[in-house]
Amino acid sequence: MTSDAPLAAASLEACVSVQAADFDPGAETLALSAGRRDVGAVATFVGLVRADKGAAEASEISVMTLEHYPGMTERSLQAIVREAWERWSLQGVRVIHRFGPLVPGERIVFVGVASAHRGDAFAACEFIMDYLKTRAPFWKREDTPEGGRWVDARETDDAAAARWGSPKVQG
Amino acid sequence: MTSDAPLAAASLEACVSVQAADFDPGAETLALSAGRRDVGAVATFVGLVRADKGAAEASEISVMTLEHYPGMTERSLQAIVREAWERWSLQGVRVIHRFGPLVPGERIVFVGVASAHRGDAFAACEFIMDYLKTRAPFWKREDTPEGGRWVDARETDDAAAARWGSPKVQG
Amino acid sequence: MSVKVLYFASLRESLGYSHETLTLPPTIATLGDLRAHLARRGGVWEALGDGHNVRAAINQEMAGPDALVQPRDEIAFFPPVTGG
Amino acid sequence: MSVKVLYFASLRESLGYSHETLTLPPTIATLGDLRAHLARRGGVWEALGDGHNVRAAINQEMAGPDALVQPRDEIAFFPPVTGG
Repeated sequence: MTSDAPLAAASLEACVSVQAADFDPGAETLALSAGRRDVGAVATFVGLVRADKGAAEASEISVMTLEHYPGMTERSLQAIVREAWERWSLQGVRVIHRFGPLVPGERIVFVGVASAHRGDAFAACEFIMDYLKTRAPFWKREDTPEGGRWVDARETDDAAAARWGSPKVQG
Repeated sequence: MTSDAPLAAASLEACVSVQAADFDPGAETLALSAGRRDVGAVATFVGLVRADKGAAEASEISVMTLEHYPGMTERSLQAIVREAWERWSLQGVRVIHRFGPLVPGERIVFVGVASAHRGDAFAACEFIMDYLKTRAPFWKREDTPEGGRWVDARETDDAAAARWGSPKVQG
Repeated sequence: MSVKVLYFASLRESLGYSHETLTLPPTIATLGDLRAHLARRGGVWEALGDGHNVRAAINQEMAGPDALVQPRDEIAFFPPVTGG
Repeated sequence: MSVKVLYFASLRESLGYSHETLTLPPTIATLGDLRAHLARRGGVWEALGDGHNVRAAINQEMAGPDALVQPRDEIAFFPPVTGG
């Protein structure tokens, strides 16, 4: 797939995975440039479960459980990737998001973007994360020894998504 | 090392490598969060040699050779990392830059940043790349079947570095 | 008309179930109408009423209160998302 | 005073060598003075003169034309960097 080619629906589906299983960020990063001579930049992001929830919390979380909306999750991630593909000159995108129970230190999400130039790769990678945070139907529940609670949405995430301007992706 | 700890000189030296050998971006990415429960975000960048130099060129490059200034290269990369560490709340940084002859498809540079939050990780990773591009003493020479030439510095790289404001790192 | 309604996360937990099939009275034309209809059940269902931070999707696309509800739609209600 | 001077990349290639040890006349106080001194060699050395895009470092730190040159300094001249 070159940066000028339209993004086929099959490619869009292939580049998004929603799964309970862990993933290998190293293998995913390598796959974005493997066998290619036109990729100049690969930007990646890995999000992980943190134990430390700040001074306001009584104790560290023991388990974080991610609920999602099967079907809509994949569709929304594909829409986010399609929009990134339209906004920047990209050569490859990979998005993996896990669901189910995760313990601190475990990986939650991977976003990797390949492009000829670093500006496009960085911008698209950060854009996908910002939109994913505010548009993809995932919900986090944190359990501590004292009990569980659902994580509130953060205004800073809405602000981060808003700086990319008016989306075609609905939210 | 926590985000509140001062950055020891030994840590600064350990996180910068200038080498002829290839590196494993997957292993480097994993190392930034391995065994930790406080890292929420790992942003990485891999730069690679591209064969395609655009329509203005007669033919694809066969070899790109990176010359550098031993000693100053390490110092300048360490200064860039120190500045990133002062600007953002970071938990780990890794910079690897290769020198010597490289063929299209080969990796040139790795920058990885770990932080509690994605905003810091993305910003610091991009900052380090922008500063490295305009401050670290590396020079690229491209050889094609028709002959070789030194790559000109790009104004877009100066502009990318300038958007981070006045540096403490001299340039 | 009949629609399928799904609930997620804290909303699913407080309501006590994750989905239902509803036969709607003809007065319900929009997503906003449906939210008000469900909120009138009272008790925990008031969480779906006006002023509560509940998002919605129709057929797996985010939708606002003016979106039209059609027969056999899959309609979902959920709190603001917190993935990533 | 005596200083070590290094040349890199296209500058090294066009000058034909990578380093030299120079004994400087007492009139040379700054990096700008040294550049002008070297440019006066003529020919390929004019690449070091005013208006040419050459950067410099003293003891492995970037330095401008007003920076003072001290005995035993390591001074480097090179084109704008192109790494990454």
